[in-house]
Amino acid sequence: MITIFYFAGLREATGTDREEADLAGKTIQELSAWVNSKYPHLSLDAVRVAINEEYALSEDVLQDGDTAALIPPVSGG
Amino acid sequence: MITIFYFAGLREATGTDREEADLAGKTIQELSAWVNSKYPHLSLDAVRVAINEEYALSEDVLQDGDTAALIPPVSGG
Amino acid sequence: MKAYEIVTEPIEPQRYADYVLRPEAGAVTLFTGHVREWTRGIRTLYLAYEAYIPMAEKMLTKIGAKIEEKWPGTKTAIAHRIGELQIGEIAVVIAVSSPHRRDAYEANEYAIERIKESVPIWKKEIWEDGTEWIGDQRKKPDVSNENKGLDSE
Amino acid sequence: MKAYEIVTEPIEPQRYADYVLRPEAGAVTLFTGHVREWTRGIRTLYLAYEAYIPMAEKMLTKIGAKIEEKWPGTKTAIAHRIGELQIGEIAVVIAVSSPHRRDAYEANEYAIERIKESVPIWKKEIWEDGTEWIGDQRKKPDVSNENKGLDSE
Repeated sequence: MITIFYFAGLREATGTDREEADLAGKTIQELSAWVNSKYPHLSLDAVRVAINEEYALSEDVLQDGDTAALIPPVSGG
Repeated sequence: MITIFYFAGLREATGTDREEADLAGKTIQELSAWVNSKYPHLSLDAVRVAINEEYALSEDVLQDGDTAALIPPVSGG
Repeated sequence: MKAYEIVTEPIEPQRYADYVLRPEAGAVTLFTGHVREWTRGIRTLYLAYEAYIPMAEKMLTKIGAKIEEKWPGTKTAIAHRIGELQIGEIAVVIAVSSPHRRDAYEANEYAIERIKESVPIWKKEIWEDGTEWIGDQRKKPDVSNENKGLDSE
Repeated sequence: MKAYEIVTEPIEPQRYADYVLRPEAGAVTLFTGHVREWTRGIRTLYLAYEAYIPMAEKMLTKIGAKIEEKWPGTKTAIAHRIGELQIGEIAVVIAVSSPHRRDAYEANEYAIERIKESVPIWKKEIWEDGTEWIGDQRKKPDVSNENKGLDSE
């Protein structure tokens, strides 16, 4: 299983801060498609994905137990 | 009369922090010459002069009651 | 305190300045980012920050390591606060010490640029008539239509 | 405290940062210049600073006014300490607040450059084997022959 984290506007739009999904073996791109099909009103255009707290590339592959965080445009500082 | 201030290395080299001199009507250049003749071991090459707490030009003229400060290269900060 | 941390309590900037000071340091720059009341005519009541804490702390640590590599002899500490912040309160503090001042200024500014660009921290602005997650600091709240899909409204 | 001052007691930098903070300020930069123990292999025991106090305070005030002219919306406070300072102690503090961070960095660095260039303050370095008034910061103590005429040795 993969744990998916939602932050900020994504957390409010999905109504959850995390969920589990059976996405081991899938790419980041496939993860995004899965999220998009579940929440069709979300725009993920500017959203980056981090796997296990590191920014990932869209072709990176998820492994069982990974955490995938959807990172909307940041605004710290 | 003009009051002349000496600071830092100039104060130590002249042995005084101030003195009076009858230089009203003289230019800054003439003031420097006067100081140099009194303290021939001083080098005033890099020294700027302030009249009444403002940097002055070498052709500026001293008026009675002015204070003239000899400002060696500064090193604050 | 840790040298790179996300905190929930008010930030005391002097602690970070003290942390980076060493006998060989001639210069310390301390940057604090504060909650501003007015942004181009829009009045902010307060801000709410949230972070992906473990990743944010890792990234702050990496920014510090990068700085010590780019500007040898510098030492850095960074903290960002999350939760509700009132006008004037400190959201972020960056302390950099260095033997020479140029490096301390440059490294400090580098740190804030990197934070704003990639550290997973989000700011929600609360105005008199609404709220919004700020998603791209180049945009103003009232013209951020491109990000509306991510907004809470 | 005054916004632009020469002081003889230890500097508390936070007081100057607090002084410049306002609701419209999003950024505060605080620079502190410290007594460094080692300068290119020469060990400093302590420093002694002296100033032409009224002129120095006037010039600091002018630097602040110039900053507020060049970077509208900024507010500045500057203090320089004189007398004997030990390793690590603060010689100078510059606080600048600004709506936006870029200005706060630039204005702060501008202030220290101007101070080092023209404010009548002098530093005497006391080493294990001697002392010297530092007359030109581009030179090192051991190569400052051109300034020997002004030295105390």
